Amino acid sequence: MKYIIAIIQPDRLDEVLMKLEEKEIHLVTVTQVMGHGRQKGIAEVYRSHKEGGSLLRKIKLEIGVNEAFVQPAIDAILGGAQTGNIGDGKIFVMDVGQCVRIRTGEKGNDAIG
Amino acid sequence: MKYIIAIIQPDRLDEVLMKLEEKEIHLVTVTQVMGHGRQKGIAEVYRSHKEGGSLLRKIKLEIGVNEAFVQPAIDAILGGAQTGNIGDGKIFVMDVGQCVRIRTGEKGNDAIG
Amino acid sequence: MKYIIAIIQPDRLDEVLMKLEEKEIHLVTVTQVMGHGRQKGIAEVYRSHKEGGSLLRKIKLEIGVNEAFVQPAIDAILGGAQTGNIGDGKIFVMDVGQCVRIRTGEKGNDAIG
Amino acid sequence: MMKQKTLSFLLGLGLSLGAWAQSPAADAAALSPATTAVANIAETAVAEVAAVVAPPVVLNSGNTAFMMICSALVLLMTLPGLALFYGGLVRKKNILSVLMYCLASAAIVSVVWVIYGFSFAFGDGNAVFGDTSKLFLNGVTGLDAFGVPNLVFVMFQLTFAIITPALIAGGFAERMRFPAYCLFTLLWVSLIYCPIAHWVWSAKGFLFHGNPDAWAKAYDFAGGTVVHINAGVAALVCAIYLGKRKGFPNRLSPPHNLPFAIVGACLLWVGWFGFNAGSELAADETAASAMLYTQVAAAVAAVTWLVLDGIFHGKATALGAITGAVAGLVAITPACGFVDLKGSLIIAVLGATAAWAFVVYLKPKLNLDDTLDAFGVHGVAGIVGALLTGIFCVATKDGISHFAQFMNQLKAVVCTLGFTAVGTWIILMLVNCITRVRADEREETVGLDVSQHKESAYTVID
Amino acid sequence: MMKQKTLSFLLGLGLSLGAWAQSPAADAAALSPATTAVANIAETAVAEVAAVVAPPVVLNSGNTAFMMICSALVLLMTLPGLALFYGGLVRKKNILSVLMYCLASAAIVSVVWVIYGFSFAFGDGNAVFGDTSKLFLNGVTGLDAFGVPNLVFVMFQLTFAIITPALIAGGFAERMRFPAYCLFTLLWVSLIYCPIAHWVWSAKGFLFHGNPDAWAKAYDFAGGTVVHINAGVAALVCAIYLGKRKGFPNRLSPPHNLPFAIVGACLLWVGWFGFNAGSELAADETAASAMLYTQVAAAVAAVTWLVLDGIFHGKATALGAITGAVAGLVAITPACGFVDLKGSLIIAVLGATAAWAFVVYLKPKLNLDDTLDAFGVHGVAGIVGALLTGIFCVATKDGISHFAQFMNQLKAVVCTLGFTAVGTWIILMLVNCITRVRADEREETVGLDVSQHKESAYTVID
Amino acid sequence: MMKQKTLSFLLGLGLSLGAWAQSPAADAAALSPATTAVANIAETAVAEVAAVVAPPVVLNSGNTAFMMICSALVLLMTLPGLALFYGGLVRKKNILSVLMYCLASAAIVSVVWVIYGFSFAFGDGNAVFGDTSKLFLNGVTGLDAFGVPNLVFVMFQLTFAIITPALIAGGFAERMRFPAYCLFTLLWVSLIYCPIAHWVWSAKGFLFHGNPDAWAKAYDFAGGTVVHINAGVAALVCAIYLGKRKGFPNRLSPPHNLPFAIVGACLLWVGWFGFNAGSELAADETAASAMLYTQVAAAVAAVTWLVLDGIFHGKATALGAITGAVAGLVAITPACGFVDLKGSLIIAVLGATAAWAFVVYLKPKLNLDDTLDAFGVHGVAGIVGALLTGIFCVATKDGISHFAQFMNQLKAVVCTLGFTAVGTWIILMLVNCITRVRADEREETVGLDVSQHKESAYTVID
Ligand SMILES: Nc1ncnc2c1ncn2[C@@H]1O[C@H](COP(=O)(O)OP(=O)(O)O)[C@@H](O)[C@H]1O
Ligand SMILES: Nc1ncnc2c1ncn2[C@@H]1O[C@H](COP(=O)(O)OP(=O)(O)O)[C@@H](O)[C@H]1O
Ligand SMILES: Nc1ncnc2c1ncn2[C@@H]1O[C@H](COP(=O)(O)OP(=O)(O)O)[C@@H](O)[C@H]1O
Repeated sequence: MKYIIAIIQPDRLDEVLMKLEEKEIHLVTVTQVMGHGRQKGIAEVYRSHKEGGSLLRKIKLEIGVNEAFVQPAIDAILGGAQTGNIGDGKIFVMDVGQCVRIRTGEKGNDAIG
Repeated sequence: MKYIIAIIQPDRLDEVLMKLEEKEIHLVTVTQVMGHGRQKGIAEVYRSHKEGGSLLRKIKLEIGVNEAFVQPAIDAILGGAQTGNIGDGKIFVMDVGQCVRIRTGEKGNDAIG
Repeated sequence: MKYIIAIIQPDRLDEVLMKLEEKEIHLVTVTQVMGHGRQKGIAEVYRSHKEGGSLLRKIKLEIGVNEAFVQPAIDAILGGAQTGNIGDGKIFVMDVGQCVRIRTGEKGNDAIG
Repeated sequence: MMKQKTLSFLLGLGLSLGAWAQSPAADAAALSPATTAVANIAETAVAEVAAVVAPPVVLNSGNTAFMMICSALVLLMTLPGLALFYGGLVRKKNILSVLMYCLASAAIVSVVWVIYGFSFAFGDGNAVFGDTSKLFLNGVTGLDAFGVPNLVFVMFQLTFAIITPALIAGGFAERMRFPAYCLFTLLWVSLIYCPIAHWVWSAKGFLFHGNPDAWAKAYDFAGGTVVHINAGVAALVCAIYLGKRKGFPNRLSPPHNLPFAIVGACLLWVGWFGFNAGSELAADETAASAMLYTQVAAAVAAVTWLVLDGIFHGKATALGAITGAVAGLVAITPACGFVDLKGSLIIAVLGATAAWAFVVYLKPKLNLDDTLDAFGVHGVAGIVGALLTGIFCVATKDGISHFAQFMNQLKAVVCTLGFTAVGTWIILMLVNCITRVRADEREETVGLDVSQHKESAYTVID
Repeated sequence: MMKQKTLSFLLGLGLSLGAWAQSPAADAAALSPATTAVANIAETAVAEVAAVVAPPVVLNSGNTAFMMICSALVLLMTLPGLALFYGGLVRKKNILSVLMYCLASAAIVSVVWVIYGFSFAFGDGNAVFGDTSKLFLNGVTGLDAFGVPNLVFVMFQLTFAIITPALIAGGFAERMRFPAYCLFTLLWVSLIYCPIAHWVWSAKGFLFHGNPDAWAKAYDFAGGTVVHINAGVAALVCAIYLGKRKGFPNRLSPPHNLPFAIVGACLLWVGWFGFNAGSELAADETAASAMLYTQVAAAVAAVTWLVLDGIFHGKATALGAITGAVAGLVAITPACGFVDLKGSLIIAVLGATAAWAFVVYLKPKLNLDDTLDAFGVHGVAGIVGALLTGIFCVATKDGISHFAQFMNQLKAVVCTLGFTAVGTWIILMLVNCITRVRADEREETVGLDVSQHKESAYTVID
Repeated sequence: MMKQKTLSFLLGLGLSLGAWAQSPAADAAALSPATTAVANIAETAVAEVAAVVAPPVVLNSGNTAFMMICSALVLLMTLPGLALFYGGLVRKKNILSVLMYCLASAAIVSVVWVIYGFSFAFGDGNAVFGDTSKLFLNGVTGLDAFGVPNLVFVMFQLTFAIITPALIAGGFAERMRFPAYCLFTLLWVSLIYCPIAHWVWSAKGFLFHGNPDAWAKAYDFAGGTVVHINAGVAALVCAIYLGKRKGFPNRLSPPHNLPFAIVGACLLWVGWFGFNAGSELAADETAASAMLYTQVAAAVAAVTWLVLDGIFHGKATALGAITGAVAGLVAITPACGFVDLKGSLIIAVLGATAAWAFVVYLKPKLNLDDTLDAFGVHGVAGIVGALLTGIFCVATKDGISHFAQFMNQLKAVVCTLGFTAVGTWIILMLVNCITRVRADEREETVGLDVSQHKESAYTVID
C-alpha cells in the first residue's frame, strides 16, 4: 500500500479529481496549504508594498492506494495538473504499513480503497 | 517509530482526543481537511443549486508514536470515531526514520512521546 | 529521498524559512495546523470561560529532500525554531519511494529539489 | 436536580407574584380616557406641553424624520447588529442558525405586528390586555401629539418587538431547532411581548406611569422591562428548559469570529441611539439628553468591565469591552429620559458590575448554559437599571418619594419577571408538543447550520 | 444554440416594442410646463397640496434632514450593503472583484452625475431625453416644493444611479474584466440609466405619471422600473453576452461567506427605507406608510421564500430568507407609495413566489449563468411589482380603471425592458471593441482578485 | 540615524513655530464677546441671518433630528467603520488589538468629554485654552442659534473627539501595548485635542474664523486641522517614537482581511456625511452642498488613486480605491462648506495625488513604519485640503485676498502641526515612564491579541 502526496495549483483541483475518478480512484483527502518555492506568483501590491509572493496558495492531495493504483494515480494527477509552468508542484509516494477503515475496522488492502 | 495519519469526522474530534488521552497519547497534530469519497453529506442547497457534497469537511490527525503505542492509538481512534456510517474515515500507519524534539534536540524514541 | 515533517511555533516560520534558504532548501510546503500537546498556551479568557488551550496554533512544514539535505534541513529547522520552551515542536523524517515533478514529469532525485 | 427544582420553585413564585400583581391592576386601570399616543407622550415631553393640548396638530416633519430614522436604527440593531454580535460568539457550525433566529424574528414579528400584534399591545383594551380594534392597523391614521404620523409609531414599536425574541436566542443558541424557534417566536410575541408592552406603555396599562389609574406608575423610558428584562428572563427559562449543550462547559470552542461580535456590538451601540433617544418620540431636548446619556453609559460600563477584567484576569479583553458596553446600554435604557448625567454614570457602573459579577462569578457556579449570557447581560443589567431608575430619576412620578418610586419599579420588574418566566415555560412545553424544541445529538454535533438549514457558512477551500 | 436564438429574437422584439412605445410619447409629451421638482412631488404628496401652490417656499429643515439621511441610507445599500451581499456569495478568489464593481460604480457614477448625468436625466429636454442645461449642476440651487434644497435631490438621485450598475454586476460577476466594467458602467449610466430615469421621473418623461401629457402615466414610486427591472434585464443580457463561467453549473463552489451575504442583505433592508420612504421626498404620512409597507413586504416575502423552500427542499435556508426579503423589497418598490397594507402583503407574496419559481425552477432549465440571480430577483420581482402596482394602487391615475392602470404599468415595463435589453447588448459590443469584456480562462481560474487587482482578499497563514 | 535626527529637528522647528504662533494670538483674541454657539454658527449659516439675531430661539425639530442622526453617523465612522478599516489591514494576530484601540477610544474619550473635555475645548477661556466652567456639562442647557439643544452639540463634538485618537492608531498599530494606549489616549485627548479644538472652533480660539480677534481666521469646516492633520501628525510621531515592527518592511504579511477593510471604508464614507454635512449644525443648503461635495470628493479621489495605480502598477487595486476615497474625504473635510463643485473636484484630486505620492513613493524611501498610513493619508491629504481651502473658497474671510486666506490656512496648519508633534512626543515619553509603550518582541511575535487581551480573533478548527 502506498500513500501519495501531491502538491498542485489550486485551480487544477477540479481537473485532477475528475481524472482520478476516471481511474476509479474516489478516495482523496484535500488540504489547503501554502507553497514556498521557486515560483513567483503574479506579484500582489498593497499600497506601496509589493508582495514578492514567497508563499503561494497550493492544494495538497493525499491518496492511499494499493500498488496497482499508484501509476494510474500519478498519471491522473499529471494529466490534470500539468500546465508546464513553474509552480505545477510535486508528487511524493510513500509506503504505508497498515491501513484501517474506521467504519468497519477492516484492515490492509481491503480497507484502503 | 510510526506515524499515524487518521481522517475522521469533524464532530468526533473531541471524543477521539479524549480516548487518546486515556491511553496516554497526548501529542497530536490536527488539521482541517476536505474529504472526497463515497460518502454524500447532508446535501446542501444554495438557491437552485444543490451541492452534491463531493468535498466534505474532515479532520486529519497525525500522531508520531513508538511501536508500543501503535495499537492503543488505533484502538483509541476507532473507539472515538467509529459510528458505523459511511464517512467515518481511515487510519494509515507509516514508518518514521527519525524524530527530533525541537526544544531539546533529543532524537529517536525519546523524542517522539 | 526523505520527507521531513516539522511542527513548529507559528511565529518561528519566517526564521525557519530564512535558515532553510541559507542551506539552499527552497521548496517547502506550509500548513496551518493545531497542536495538541503538553504545552499550555497563554490562557485565553472569554467572559467567564477560561480556555485551557488544549489545541494550539502550530505550523507544519513538509520538505521533500535528497539524503544529503536531511541533516542541513534538520539543523535549519532547529536553528530557526528552537527557543527552549515547551511547544517548540517536533521533526519527523520519513522515506519517500518516488517523487515526480508535475511540470516536467521528471522522476526521482532530480525531481525533488 | 436540586437546582432544577429550586428554579422551578422560583418560577412558581414568579407566577404567583405575577398573578397577584395583575389582578388589582386590572381593576384599577380601566378608566383612562386618553388615547395611547397622547398619554404615552404627555409624560415624556417636558418642553412641549402646549403641543399636547392644542388639538389640531399639524405634521412636524422634523419629528417625523427623526422617528423614521430611529426606526431604521433600531432595526439595524437586530439586522445585522445583534445577528453579528451573537453570530460571532458561537461556533462556526452554528452561525447561520443564529443569524436565522434574527432574520426569522424580523420576518415573523413584522407580519404578526401589522395583523394583530400592534392591536394587542396598543389597542385600548383594559389594564392587562389590548384589544382587537386595530387589527390590520385598522384606523391607525392621523398624527400623534408630536405631529408624527401614527404609522411611524407602529413602525417604531415594531422594531422593538423584533429585537426581543432575537435577544432571547442568546439563551438557547446552538441547540434550538429552527421550526420550533419560529413557532416559539410567533407564540411568545403574541402572548408575552404584546401584553407586557401593553402594561408598560399603553394608555391603560397597569404599569404605565402615564396612566393616572396605574397600579404601579413605573418609569420605563425605552424598554428596560418590556425588552431587556423580558428577553433576559425568557432566555434563562429557555436555557433551563433546553438543558446544556453537549460538551458544556469544558469542551466548547471559543467564539469563532470575535471581530463579527465586535462589529455587531458597535452596531448595537449606534442603533441604541434610535432605541433610547427615539423613545422620546420627538427630536427635542429630552431626546438629546437621552442620546448623550446612552453614549456615556455605554462608555463608562465598558470601562468598568475592562477594569474588573483587568483586576481579576490580568487583561482587558475585547469581549469584555463589548459585553460591558452592552450591559451599560441595557442598564440606561429604562432610565435615560428620567435621570441626569451623574445618575447615568452611576447606573451604568452598577449595571455593568452586576452583570459582570453574574456572568463571571455566579454563572459558572450555577452551571447554567445561558449560551451567550442573554440573562447575564440583558436580564441582570436590565433589572439593576430598572430599579435604579427609581432612585436616580430627577423627578419621581407625582412627586412621591424616591423609595416609593423604587417600589413602583420593583413591582414592574417582578410582574414582568414572573409573567415571562411562567409564560415562556408554558409556551416551550406547548411548542414541544407540536415540534421537538431541542436539536438531537446528531443535529447538534453536525451543527445547526447544516442540520437545520442545509447550508455551511464558510467554504474551506476555494 | 436554439436558446440563444430564441433570446436574440426576444431582444429584437423588445427593441421593436421599445421603439414603438417611444415614438408617440415623444410627440405627446413635449408640452409639460411644470418644473421637475414640482411635478415630481405633486403626485406623491397627498397631504401637502397647499405647499405646492404657495410659491415662496421656505426651507423645511425636517424634510431636508430626512432627505439627506435617506441619501446616506441609499448609499449604504451599495456601500457596503450590496457589496457584501454579492461579495459573500461568490468564491473566495473573486470577492474583491465584486466589491470593486460596487466601489467603482460609486466612484464613476458620482463624477458622471454631477458633470452631466443629472442634466441628462432631469434636465427639461423632451419626453425621451433630458438636456444639457444643468451640466456641472449649473443653476441647481434653491428649494423644491417641500422646502428641500434641490442639491439634496441631486444627491438622493445620485445614490440611485450608483446602485443600479452595481446591481447588474450580479449577472456577470466572476467573469467580467475590471477595465471593461468601468467603461461599461460609464456608458451604461449615461446611455441607459439617464434616459430611463428621465422617462419615468422627469417632468416631461413619457412614462411619468405626473406629466399630464405622458404617453403612459405609470406609477413607479421608488424605482421599480428605473432601478430594478432595468438592472435585472441588463444583468440578464450581460450573462448571455459573456457566456457561462467555467465549471457552470456543477463544479462551482458554494457561497464562500454566507454571513457576509446576510449582513449585506440586512444593510440592504435597512437602507431600503431610505430608498422607498425617501422617494416621497418629504417626511410625511406617505413616507411613513411607504416605510411600513417596505418592512412588511420584506418580512412576508422572506416568510414566503422560507415556506416554499421548506416545502420543496425540506429546509428553510438562510440564503433563501435573504433572497426572499430582497425579492419582497424589490416588488414593493414601485408600489409602496400607492398601495395599502393588504396590497403590500399580496404584492410581496407574489413577487417572492415569482422570483422563487424563476430562480429555483426555471433558471436551471434555461441553463443560464446569471451568477447571483440579478435577473431572477430584481428583474422578475421588479416586473411583478410594477405590474401589480397597477392593480393594487389605492387610487389610479386620473381615476382610470385598474385595468387601464395595469396597462400603463405594462407599457412602462415593456419600454424599459426593450430599451435596456437592446442598449445593454450594444454597449457590451462597443466595450468589447475597446477592451476585452470577458476574463480569459487563466484570469478566471486564478480568480479575478489576483488577475484584475493584484490582491488576495484573505491570508491563509498568519 | 540621520533621518531620525532630521525628524527631531523638524519637530523642534514645529515647536518653535507653534510657540511663535500662539503668543500673539493669545493676546489678540481675548475680547470676543459672542457665545460659542452663536459665533460658531454665524459664519456658516448664510441663509439664516435672521435666526441668529432673533433671541428667543425655539426648538427646531428638523435641525435637532439632523444633528442627532449625524452624531450617530460620526460614531458609526469609528465603531465599526474605522475599526474594520484598520482591523482588516493588520495581521490576523493583531486585529482585536486594533478593534480595541477604537473601542477604548470611544469609552475613554466619552467619559473624559462629559467630565472635563467639553469644558476644556468649548469653555470660554482665552484664545488658547478653554476653562472649567462646564465641568460635568454644568450649565449646558438650552438651544443654540439653530434651535438645536446644546447637549446635541456636546454629543456631536464628542464623536469627533472619539475618532481622532482612534485614527492615530494607524501609526502605531501592531506594536503599542494596550495599557499604554489607554493612558496615551487619556492624556492626548485632554492635552492636545481639547486645546486644538478650542483654537479652531471655539468663540475665542485664535484660529477660529468666526472670532473677530483671531490671530489667523482659518477656515476649517469639519475638522481638517482638528481631526485629520492632528491625528496624522500624531501618528507619525508615534511611528517614529515606537520604531519599526519586527520584520518591517519585507517580512510582513499582507492585509489579513481586505473585505473587512473595504466594509470599514464604506462605513467611513457613509458616516462622513454626518461629519461634514453635520458640521453645518443645521439641515440647510450649506449642509446639502457639503454632503454632495463630500460624495464627489470621495469618488473623484478614488478614481484618481485607481488611475495612478493603474499607470504605475498596472492594476487598479481595491486597497487603492478605498485609500483614495478616504484621502479625498480627508481633503474635502475643511473645505466642504466653503467651496463650490469645481473646487471640490480639484481639492480631491490634488489631495489624493499628494497622499498617493507620499504613500507609494516617499514613504518607502523614508523607511518609516507608519503601519496603516495614518500620516500618509490623513496627514498629507489633510494638509493639502486645509491649504487649498484658502485658494478655492468661494468667499474669503472678510473679503481678503485668496493668498491672504491661504496664509491664514497655513498658519493654522503650522500651529497644529507643531503643537501636536511636540506634545505627542512628550506624552509618549510620559506614558513610557508609567507603563512600557512598545510591545516587547515576544508580545509582538505572538500577536497583540493574545498578549494584550488573552483572546484570539478567529478559531482555526470548529
Ligand atoms: N521538495 C519539496 N518539498 C515540499 N514541497 C515541495 C517540494 N517541491 C515542491 N513543493 C511544493 O510544490 C510547489 C510548487 O513548487 P515549484 O517550485 O513551483 O516546483 P517546480 O519548480 O518543481 O515546478 C511548491 O510551492 C511547494 O509547495
Ligand atoms: N484511501 C484514501 N486516501 C485518502 N483519503 C482517504 C482514503 N480513504 C478515505 N479517505 C478519507 O476519509 C474520508 C472518509 O471516507 P469514506 O469514503 O466515507 O470512507 P469509508 O467508506 O471507508 O467509510 C474521505 O472523505 C477521505 O477524506
Ligand atoms: N508525537 C507527535 N505526534 C504528532 N504531533 C506532535 C508530536 N509531538 C509533538 N507534536 C506537535 O508538536 C507540538 C508541540 O508539542 P509539545 O508538546 O510542545 O512538544 P515538546 O514538549 O516536545 O516541546 C504539539 O502541539 C503537536 O502539534
